[in-house]
Amino acid sequence: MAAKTSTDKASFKPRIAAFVCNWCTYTGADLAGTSRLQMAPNVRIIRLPCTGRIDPLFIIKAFERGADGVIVSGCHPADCHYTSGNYHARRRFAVARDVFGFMGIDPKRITFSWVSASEGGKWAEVVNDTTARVQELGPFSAYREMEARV
Amino acid sequence: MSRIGVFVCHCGENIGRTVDCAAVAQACGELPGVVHSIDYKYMCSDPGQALVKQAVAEHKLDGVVVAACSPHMHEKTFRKTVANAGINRFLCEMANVREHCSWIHEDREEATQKAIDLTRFIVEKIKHNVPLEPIKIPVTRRALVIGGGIAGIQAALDIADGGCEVVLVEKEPSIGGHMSQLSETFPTLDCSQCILTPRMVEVYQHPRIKLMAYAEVDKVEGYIGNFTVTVRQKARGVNASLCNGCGECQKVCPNKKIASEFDAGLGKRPAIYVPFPQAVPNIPVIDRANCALYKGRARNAKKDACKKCEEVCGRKAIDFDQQDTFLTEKVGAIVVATGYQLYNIKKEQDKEAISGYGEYGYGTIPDVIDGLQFERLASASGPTGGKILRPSDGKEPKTVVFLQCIGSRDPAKGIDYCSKICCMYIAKHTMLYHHKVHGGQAIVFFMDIRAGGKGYDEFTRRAIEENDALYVRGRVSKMYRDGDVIKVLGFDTLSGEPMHIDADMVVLATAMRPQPGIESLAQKLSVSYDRFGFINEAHPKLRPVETNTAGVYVAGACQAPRDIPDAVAMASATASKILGLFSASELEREPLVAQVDQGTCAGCFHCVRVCPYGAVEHFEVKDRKGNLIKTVAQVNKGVCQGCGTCQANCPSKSVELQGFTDQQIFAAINAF
Amino acid sequence: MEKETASGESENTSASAHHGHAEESFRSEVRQAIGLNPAKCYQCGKCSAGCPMASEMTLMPHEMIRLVQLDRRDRLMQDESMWLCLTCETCTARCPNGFDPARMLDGLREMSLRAHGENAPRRIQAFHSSFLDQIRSHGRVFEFGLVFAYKMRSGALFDDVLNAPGMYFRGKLKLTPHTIDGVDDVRRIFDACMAEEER
Amino acid sequence: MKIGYFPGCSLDFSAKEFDTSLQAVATSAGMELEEIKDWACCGATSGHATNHLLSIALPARTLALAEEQELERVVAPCAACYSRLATARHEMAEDKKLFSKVTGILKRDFTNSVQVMNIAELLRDNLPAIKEKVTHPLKDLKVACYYGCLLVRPPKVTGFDDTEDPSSMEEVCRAAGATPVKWNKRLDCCGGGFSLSRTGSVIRLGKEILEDAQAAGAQAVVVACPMCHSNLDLRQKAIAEQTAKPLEMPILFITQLVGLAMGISEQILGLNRHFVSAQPIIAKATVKALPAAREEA
Ligand SMILES: Cc1cc2nc3c(=O)[nH]c(=O)nc-3n(C[C@H](O)[C@H](O)[C@H](O)COP(=O)(O)OP(=O)(O)OC[C@H]3O[C@@H](n4cnc5c(N)ncnc54)[C@H](O)[C@@H]3O)c2cc1C
Ligand SMILES: Cc1cc2nc3c(=O)[nH]c(=O)nc-3n(C[C@H](O)[C@H](O)[C@H](O)COP(=O)(O)OP(=O)(O)OC[C@H]3O[C@@H](n4cnc5c(N)ncnc54)[C@H](O)[C@@H]3O)c2cc1C
Ligand code: SF4
Ligand code: SF4
Ligand code: SF4
Ligand code: SF4
Ligand code: SF4
Ligand code: SF4
Ligand code: SF4
Ligand code: SF4
Repeated sequence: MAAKTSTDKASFKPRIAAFVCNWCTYTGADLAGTSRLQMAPNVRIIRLPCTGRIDPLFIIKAFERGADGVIVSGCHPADCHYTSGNYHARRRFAVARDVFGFMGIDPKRITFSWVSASEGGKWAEVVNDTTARVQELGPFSAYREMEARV
Repeated sequence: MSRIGVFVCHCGENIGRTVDCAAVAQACGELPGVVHSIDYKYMCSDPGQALVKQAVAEHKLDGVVVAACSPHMHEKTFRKTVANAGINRFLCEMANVREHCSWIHEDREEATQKAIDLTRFIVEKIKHNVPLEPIKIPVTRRALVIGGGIAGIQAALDIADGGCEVVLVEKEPSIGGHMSQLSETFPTLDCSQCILTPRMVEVYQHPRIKLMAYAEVDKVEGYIGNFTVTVRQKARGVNASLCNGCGECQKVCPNKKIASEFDAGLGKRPAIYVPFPQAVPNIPVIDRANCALYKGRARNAKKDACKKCEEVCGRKAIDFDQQDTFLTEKVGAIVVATGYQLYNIKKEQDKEAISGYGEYGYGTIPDVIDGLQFERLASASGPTGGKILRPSDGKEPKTVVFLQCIGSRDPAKGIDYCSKICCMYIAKHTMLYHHKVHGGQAIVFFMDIRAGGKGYDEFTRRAIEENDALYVRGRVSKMYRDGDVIKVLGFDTLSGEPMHIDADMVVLATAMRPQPGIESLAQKLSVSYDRFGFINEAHPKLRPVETNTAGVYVAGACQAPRDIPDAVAMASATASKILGLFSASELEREPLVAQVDQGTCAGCFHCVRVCPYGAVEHFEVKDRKGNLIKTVAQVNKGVCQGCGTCQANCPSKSVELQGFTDQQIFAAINAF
Repeated sequence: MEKETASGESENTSASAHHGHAEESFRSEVRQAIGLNPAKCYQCGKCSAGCPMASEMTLMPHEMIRLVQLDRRDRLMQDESMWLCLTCETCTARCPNGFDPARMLDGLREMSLRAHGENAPRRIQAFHSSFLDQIRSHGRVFEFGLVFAYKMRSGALFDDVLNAPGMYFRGKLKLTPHTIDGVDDVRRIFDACMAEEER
Repeated sequence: MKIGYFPGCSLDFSAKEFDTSLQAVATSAGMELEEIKDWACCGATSGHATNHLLSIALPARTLALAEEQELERVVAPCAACYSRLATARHEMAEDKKLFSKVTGILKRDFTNSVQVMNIAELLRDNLPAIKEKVTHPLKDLKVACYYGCLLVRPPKVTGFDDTEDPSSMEEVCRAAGATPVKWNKRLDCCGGGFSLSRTGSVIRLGKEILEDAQAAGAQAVVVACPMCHSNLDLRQKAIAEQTAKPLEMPILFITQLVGLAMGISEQILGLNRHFVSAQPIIAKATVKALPAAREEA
């Protein structure tokens, strides 16, 4: 990561939650591990059976609990372990995008991607890119400020 | 749940080098509900596992978190360990601090902090875990095979030989499928009937195979291990238990001019008929649309127009009043092997997306035939006795043009895919033609020769090098009849020369398409199919003969264009899958399935719509008097695969996926 | 065909130079300008097999598309075959892969006019120019004027005998043009389209 | 219902007989044609051979004028005009960017809602009305219906009939009492716009077409396009120079054929304007004429 001019930003360590499916992306992340691919340490994975299981509320909740960014990742469109779970997920998230905006969450803080079980390298990229992007955006403080006010 | 044990593994140096394991154990020990937290060099080693067991007993643990490698690596191991220690397997979970942490980071401080976080999530989640019992499903050790082509025959024989019963349902009067129509077969050129007939007879005689020819699947209910299938036995007009196949009835039938399906329209058959002499079962059917008696009855004629067959039948087997009957069969697994049909170039097509070939006359030019018709001409048992004679005037064609990729690889006509087998059978046809017609010239218009397979390319080369077939690379633009010949306007893209040929006969290698009616069958079985109607396999590489519905398998040309070796290999693979499934009398499944709270379920059935497996059913809640109170959703545990899509889509949060409940996941997120 | 060997070598080098940069290649330029992906043609030759002008072309329709795929701009533009296309749409109607060769050739002619106008056969170009001039000046085509202007431009001075007197006496040839009221409107459209093309 | 009429440049003069015969047949069969006021040329081949945008914008102007006249449908009897109008309509409907570019150039309120028809389509759609007016059925007349290229191609633009096996012209001829023959070259191109610039090609193509029609036993070729007409009629003398025997094949506009069957006068139908005499056919029609042959106003 390139050093940022603002010291504030440079010292900021984003916290990113990743909701990933068990079959593709989780396994891809395992592969990144066995391949010893170094990546930004800011992402915390929460494992789910399928992206179809991911409720947009999980994402909002993660932001509420202090996440600065979120990654959602699962199987490639035609490769869903459950045939069509990720298709439903994609449709739901297309709608949810607007909701996130409405909830005051900059959609740039959320990464949707497809990482298959064999794409360890791609996973590392997703992690690094998202971290860099969120770093740039700065801390997600909207909810904390709101909470403080209420 | 409040008595949790945390076990942090060093994995030798693998974790310990970057993660301060002791610090992780220390931090987790301070979490509420954690009563025991230690680190150890190798958790999966025998002493490591012993540590867990001992701790369970000593600290009365009701939850175990192992912070170590990926759950894909050792979750099974540790779950077995806790089960041995006397607590439910599903009260043990792993935090992945190796693949997802120590191996991918260098900064010890950051890695340690991340390891603590990851472990904490799991600790919080496990507080909401509940004991689960594996689901046990009884298995009916009996299989249904739909379609009696070579694929269905092979599957039925392999399963039956493996010791299980099989019901084989074939919609035509005889089994055999398209292979029975072929003359000789690539790549070895052995006679199709000669190798097929013994297998058909074997099916007929097998003590564990129940053959239901002239029958169709009407309804399918249930799930893996427990299907109930209703089969419609179509009325033959002949009592199968009385008929001895003597064939007298066919001889006397006055309606002998009906185009024979078996001979692809080139031969004739009577109204009461067996499709071909080697038919299995060798019992005739009456084609009601063409029988004088039935036609008369349909017009309400007072007297039956003809009863010749009944009169001549010594066995009194003819039964004009026979009706369709329905039978139910209980089976544990199903094989779909319904095969293919050929694309027809006519204007009318059974699917709107597919159109015919106007530039080739929409099938109106005589002597433009398809591959199966050529097979019948080349077949010793065919209408010409194996002589290649053109249908219009019975002359021997001296120039035969073969057109490859007709319908196939032609998105403009509605089909994008390559039919895979036609390059081979056209090469075969040119060889057969070369052997049978001296001085004849075979000209093949092709785009590519696709002959991948053992001995396949050698085969096509033989057609070109030794059998004088002229291969021209290009598609034909137009064909029309001009007097006695068919004008073929083509182009050789290799030389840049136009090829205008006067052909005596043209053979079209038309595309392989799934059988008509495949979609409705697929819907009955809730298996998915592609836009052309081919049945989808569960995974193109790793689960090629399973479908996305557990217990339903697929073999042969109904899945994609397949030649005989492919079809047979798939069939045997389904048989071994099914025999594996049947090897136990009960199926055991992970209990990670969805469950509906019928108290709160609003009956919106979003879940039904999104479930990829059709696992959610409608359930009628009734009061004690039997009055319907409401209809709610219910998950069939035998069918659910645990993807959780239903849960994420339920507006009233009434369906929960065991092992990944909202409570569990929110607990983990809350620990963020 | 003879000149091919002469220019062949230099073209080869230019072709290979193009291959490295897909974005600036001839094929991508064609794709940009015409809106068709030349790679969609799988070279089956069905277009050429049915083309009524194939026997007069030195490059067949599918070969012209192939040259686009190979980035052989010069080889293609030096040939007059594209100008022999009648736009009868036979090829497009029958192309199995849903490509539109007729439209591609239209587009190539347009590109050729812009860059290498002199390669268009003189007569055909003369005809098109005369025709468009007619519309520009009157809003409609006035046939006598068209014939006259065409003959002037092509130099094909009454060699093919359009049977003008025959036409005249059958009332098929009018000697004075009719100019529509909205001719200014039409001129404006011309100018706008030409300007758009320049961009 | 009123139908917009776009005669196009040829019908304006060199194919005036197509115009007059069409008007007469339409009036007789109760179709109300309303000419698009101040229409301009469609651009024909030259337009799209040289400037794609122009080839869309010129016909678009005509379609916009039709909208201003509140016409829902426009008939373009010339196959080339029809093709240009229909293509422009199709491309603008498919490509929103192109559409907005064109409307920008036109500077008119334009919604691209006008339907474009050709003459074969128009007549086929009015068969019952035509049949009713047929008084001189052309019995024993064998005709070869010639579609040429642009009437039915490409399918996504035309779509009113089968591209490879159309039947509308045959249906119309049958309604007029004539017998359409089966022949092979009815969809082959006649050389279209190369009449002046590449006469040799036009002669070669015309020869193949006419010979095939003759071999199939046709006594006349029926066309629905002024370009086809002039390539086959005007050029027949040149074609004959390359054949053993002069072809003497009368080329009729489909509206002339229908007009004859309706008993409309030769004069109005403009049958005298052809290079190859249509007399043998006219004779057939008049022989069959009812005693009081109608003179159409
Ligand atoms: C012209 C031609 C030549 C060929 N030559 C060769 C060759 O030389 N070598 C080679 O290896 N392959 C060849 N093949 C391919 C070969 O025919 C197929 O690979 C093979 O027949 C596929 O077998 P199948 O059992 O999958 O399908 P099919 O043979 O089509 O059998 C399917 C069966 O299922 C039945 N059925 C369909 N729907 C239902 C239903 N709803 N309910 C009950 N029953 C149903 C059908 O009636 C049929 O009996 C050729 C194919 C063609 C077209
Ligand atoms: C460059 C390339 C790309 C490919 N890409 C694809 C693709 O994208 N998709 C695809 O579907 N296929 C692809 N394939 C094909 C794929 O690799 C093979 O289909 C597949 O690996 C075959 O699996 P196998 O188990 O039969 O053989 P192998 O993978 O070769 O496995 C055989 C195993 O047996 C072991 N072995 C050998 N002899 C002995 C012995 N005597 N005793 C004990 N063990 C022994 C070997 O060590 C080896 O582990 C590709 C192949 C190549 C070359
Ligand atoms: S449990 Fe996993 S991390 Fe620990 S020693 Fe075994 S393999 Fe290594
Ligand atoms: S005559 Fe009777 S016994 Fe013989 S085949 Fe016919 S039905 Fe069967
Ligand atoms: S009743 Fe007569 S027509 Fe019908 S099957 Fe029997 S013999 Fe044939
Ligand atoms: S197998 Fe050969 S003939 Fe058949 S579709 Fe494929 S390429 Fe064409
Ligand atoms: S989505 Fe929820 S509320 Fe709707 S039917 Fe299913 S379980 Fe019931
Ligand atoms: S978890 Fe998945 S498979 Fe199970 S019922 Fe829900 S949607 Fe269907
Ligand atoms: S017909 Fe289509 S795909 Fe075939 S060569 Fe011509 S343009 Fe290419
Ligand atoms: S449109 Fe042009 S290239 Fe296509 S078939 Fe007609 S003349 Fe040939």
